[in-house]
Amino acid sequence: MIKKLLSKEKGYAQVSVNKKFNTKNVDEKFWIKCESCNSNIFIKEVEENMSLCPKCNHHFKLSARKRVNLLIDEKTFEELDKDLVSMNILKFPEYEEKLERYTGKSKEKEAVITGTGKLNGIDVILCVMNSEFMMGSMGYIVGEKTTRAIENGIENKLPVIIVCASGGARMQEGIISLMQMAKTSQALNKLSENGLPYISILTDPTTGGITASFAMLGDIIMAEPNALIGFAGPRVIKQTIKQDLPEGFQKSEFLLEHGFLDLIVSRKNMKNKIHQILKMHGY
Amino acid sequence: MIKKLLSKEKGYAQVSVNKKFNTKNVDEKFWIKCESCNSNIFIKEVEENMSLCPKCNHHFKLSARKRVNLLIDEKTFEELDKDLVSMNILKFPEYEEKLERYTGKSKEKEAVITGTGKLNGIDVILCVMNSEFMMGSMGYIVGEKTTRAIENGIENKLPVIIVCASGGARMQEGIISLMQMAKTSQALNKLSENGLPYISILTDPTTGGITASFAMLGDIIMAEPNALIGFAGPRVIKQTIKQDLPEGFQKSEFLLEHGFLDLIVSRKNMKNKIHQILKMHGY
Amino acid sequence: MNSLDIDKPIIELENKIAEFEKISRENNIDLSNEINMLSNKLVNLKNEIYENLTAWQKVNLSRSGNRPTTEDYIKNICSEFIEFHGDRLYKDDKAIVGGIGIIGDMPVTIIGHQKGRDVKENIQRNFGMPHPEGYRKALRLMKQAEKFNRPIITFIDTPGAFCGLEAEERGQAEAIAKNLFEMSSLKVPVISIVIGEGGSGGALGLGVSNKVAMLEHSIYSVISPEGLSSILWKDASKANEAAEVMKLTSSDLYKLNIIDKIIKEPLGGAQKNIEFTSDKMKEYIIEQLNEYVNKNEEEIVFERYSKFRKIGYNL
Amino acid sequence: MNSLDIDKPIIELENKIAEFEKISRENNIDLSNEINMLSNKLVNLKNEIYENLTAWQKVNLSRSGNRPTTEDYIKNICSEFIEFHGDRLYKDDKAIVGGIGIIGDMPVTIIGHQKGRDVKENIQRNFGMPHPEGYRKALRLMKQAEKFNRPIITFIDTPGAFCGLEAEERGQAEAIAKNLFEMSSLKVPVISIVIGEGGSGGALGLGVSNKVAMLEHSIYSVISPEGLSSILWKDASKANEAAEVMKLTSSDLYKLNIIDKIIKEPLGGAQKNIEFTSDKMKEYIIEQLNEYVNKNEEEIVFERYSKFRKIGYNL
Ligand SMILES: [Zn+2]
Ligand SMILES: [Zn+2]
Repeated sequence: MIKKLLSKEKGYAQVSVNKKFNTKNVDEKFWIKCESCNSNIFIKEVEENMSLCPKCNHHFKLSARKRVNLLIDEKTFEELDKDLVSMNILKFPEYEEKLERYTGKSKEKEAVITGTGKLNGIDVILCVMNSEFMMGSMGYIVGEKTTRAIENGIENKLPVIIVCASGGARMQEGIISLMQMAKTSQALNKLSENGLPYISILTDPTTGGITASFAMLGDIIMAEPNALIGFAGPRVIKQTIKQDLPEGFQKSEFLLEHGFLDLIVSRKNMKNKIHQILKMHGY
Repeated sequence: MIKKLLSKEKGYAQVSVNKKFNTKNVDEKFWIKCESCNSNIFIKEVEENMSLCPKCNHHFKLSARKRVNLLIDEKTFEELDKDLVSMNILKFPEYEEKLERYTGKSKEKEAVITGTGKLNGIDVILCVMNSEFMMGSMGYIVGEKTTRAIENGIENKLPVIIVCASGGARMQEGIISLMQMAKTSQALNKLSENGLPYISILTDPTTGGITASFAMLGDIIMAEPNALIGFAGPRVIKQTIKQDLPEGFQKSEFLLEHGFLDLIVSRKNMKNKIHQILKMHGY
Repeated sequence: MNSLDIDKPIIELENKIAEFEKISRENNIDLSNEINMLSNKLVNLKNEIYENLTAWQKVNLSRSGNRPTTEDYIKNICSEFIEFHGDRLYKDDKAIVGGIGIIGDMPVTIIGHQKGRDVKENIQRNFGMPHPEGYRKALRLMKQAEKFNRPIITFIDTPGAFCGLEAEERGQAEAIAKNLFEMSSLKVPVISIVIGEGGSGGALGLGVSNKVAMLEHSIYSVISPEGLSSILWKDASKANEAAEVMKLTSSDLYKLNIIDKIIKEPLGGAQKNIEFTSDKMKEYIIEQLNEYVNKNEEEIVFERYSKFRKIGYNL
Repeated sequence: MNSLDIDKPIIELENKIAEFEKISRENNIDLSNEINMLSNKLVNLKNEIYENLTAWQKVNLSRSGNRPTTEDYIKNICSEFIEFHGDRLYKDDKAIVGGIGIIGDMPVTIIGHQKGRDVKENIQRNFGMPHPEGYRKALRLMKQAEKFNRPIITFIDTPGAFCGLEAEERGQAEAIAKNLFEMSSLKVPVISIVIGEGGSGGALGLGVSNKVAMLEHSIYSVISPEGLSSILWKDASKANEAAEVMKLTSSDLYKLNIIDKIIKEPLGGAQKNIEFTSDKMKEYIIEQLNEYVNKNEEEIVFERYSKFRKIGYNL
């Protein structure tokens, strides 16, 4: 508490880096306060450190594009279906505007990046969700791109890796969004019947329809430390049970204990750990 | 309490019918006290009523031979392997004597009766365990007869029904007894792969190695009301946790609630219920 | 506005007619002209109201306490039914019922969300909101059906999977995901009928099917209208407005090619004449099952896969 | 009598030799004759004691706190290992560990009971007594191995499945039964090694395998000697007598045709030289795995089936 007060006096930025990264003010401030260890750290230092706190290894959110670069060998990533964009099928009010706004802000056209690439020399299919694009919600383009990527894996006998980061369904696409859960899950079933491995990687946050579909279907499921992972969000559960949630509820470590994760892997070890698992599967 | 005291004054038999049926004194007494409703009832009336209490429908133990007659159409039961008897493979002290004693007492050679017969006209394989023979423990003959019966079902494409009643493994056969769990379970796996239905019927008591093998492997698992069903016996659990067990723990109704039974069926409806299920499976 | 509100003008008119009849009878006055006129008006009123229900009115109708439930339809469409309990893992979840029934002369596995028909039963049934063990029971029974080559009928009627602490602890997400995954390769035909509320992933967990039908006044949506309005507009009271933009009625979803069939309800909703509704439903099921008799496993799996594959493909 | 008692005369003699050596050194006296004599005596004593362990001594040796555990062997026989957690249903049971390891150059799935190596870890590991979720994790990993065509190695080391309230509630019996059932049709070879205590159904739940080997001083039995003596003789203190009649040592079980191989331990038990034991174990596993490379799925399943089918068949 005293530390916090002191830091306030010094006039350091008080917002979390997550929020910070999404605002246009990023470049105006140099310092940030880590939400885990309360240290004051250079934003630049965080950015250059895979968005990890250099003091306590806290995992800040990482943009999808940076994640691709982190996992895939340089210059080997070939993006698939990068021009697919959502249409407003339900004529939902203000959906187009929202899409435009997020496209401008995130410089991405949708909430998932899919493609092929090499991971320490091994050919893989990689899908990375982008929580900066409409909360990483699954519209039909997210479902379609992910499904096509899985189908690509089946066709070319490649392992599939999906990095999840999502708030759930995309409300503006209603039932069409819901059905993407079935579409992606059945594609993974086909992948499975073809004997190909699927590694699911859960990052902060993985909730809603994503968790209740491909996030939980990995042959091997790993998560970054301290990520929020759940079906219903904490706010909704709190409303339902009218009680405070226990400490650590729905965090990676909680899910590991409850049997839903194979392992928790720090971002720094992620690429090597995936590589090791793929090797063990004969790649 | 008062009722109990009164009945004591009247000098009625105080032992449960279970024990009673196993002693040579059965014919010397006419009355028995139902352990469920405390009514004083004619032993003869219980016997003529499928060993059910005529007042409260309490399910007393039923001998295997009577169970066969209850489930199988008259004169259609053909017993299999009825002359198989256990040898003392481990040279376990006093095992032969024990076998002889139980054979004399129960008029059966082992703790299971197996055979083919018609159930309301439908050909079935029926195995009935006999808790009167060495607590219905599974020695290698029980395992062997049951396995052969299942194999007979596979060969002749017949549904298999096993009525369980057992205290568990047969100590005198050591590891050989334990291995019967694997032997019977793998036979049921083969039956399953042949697409044939297996109905498991749990009666009081079904515990130990039987529960941890064929009892819990039914496509459909039914139990008689209020039967004790568990892996470890209540006494052992009590020793482990050093607490009293909750009311109704390990009873049929408890298992139904906890998801391990498909349905509880009264002895009176048992044959018809099995028949209905078999019909629904195309027999 | 709840379902009673929808019926209010109708009930008023019905009362008026009853009053006129009483007056006529007791005072021996001929009011047959007036009564006839009112009766005609009643028919028109009913048509007008029920044929032009707003989305929000349908939401309320789909949720109304007297709407028939899974068990009611089972009773009406099956000559025999045996309920099977339990997931063989943790619990028997009473928010989902399942078992084998005979429809026509065909044995089928039937699984459905089960709401309560009074407060006590609703507590027992958790208002039709399953825990993970409900989905796992459903999957167990589906695998059993597949083994014995029985078609599967599912009834969808849930506000959603339960959002509680224990449901999360025991893997609500995993349970639903697993069902989507496993249902997609079942070798027997699966027919789903939304009979009331089709709420989100909790509904879809029983809905990866060869055919998806909806009762006329049922709904199917990614979130509740209340949920949507509170997320988008920070205001749960705008649920009725939300309902209108959500495309959650059977006719909306039919137009969107999400469902295959709308099963007609009697005027005023299924509860007015459950036999009528059940007959229509039974007819549809038997017609569908007869179609699958001649299809092989591969065709069945392929059909189901294609159905969901194309949602958001050819757009 | 515990494992320390077994070692007592040996330790006394070792101390004596050390003392003589000290005296010799400090006083510059030649005691080499005496020391040689004692050293020879020590070798003979060790041989005599360890080669003639009673069943009860082996029981104690198999349970002793310093006996190497599953994780110890994994560390010694695998060049790489990744542990995978959880049953995807309820919990990660720490009484069973599992994952993928590389033995030689072959990836295998390894699953084993895990006892603690101190009090704290023993509490965490529940003394190697799994709850149902342990068996369900094991089954999940076995199915995963089957999917990717990886052989399975299981290490058996448990007093038995846990006998508690929650274990019963969550279906201890069902979990074990399901494992026996599912293991019997796995399309990949399964090799089990009893490394310590093989206690009852809780051991067999990882033991329906193509090959079952035992470390020389491990035991495998239907019940603990204490349990047997208290059931049969109403006296738990006769456990040592019970052990003698039970036929639970590796040589007994080899003679009974229940196990396929006894893996030699160093004199005094595996803990005296874990590298030695691990090398023997690794040698055995690699030799077995090489055999299965040329067998197809049917042969593998048939071999396993026949193995258990014949126990109590040709008697
Ligand atoms: Zn930090
Ligand atoms: Zn009674």
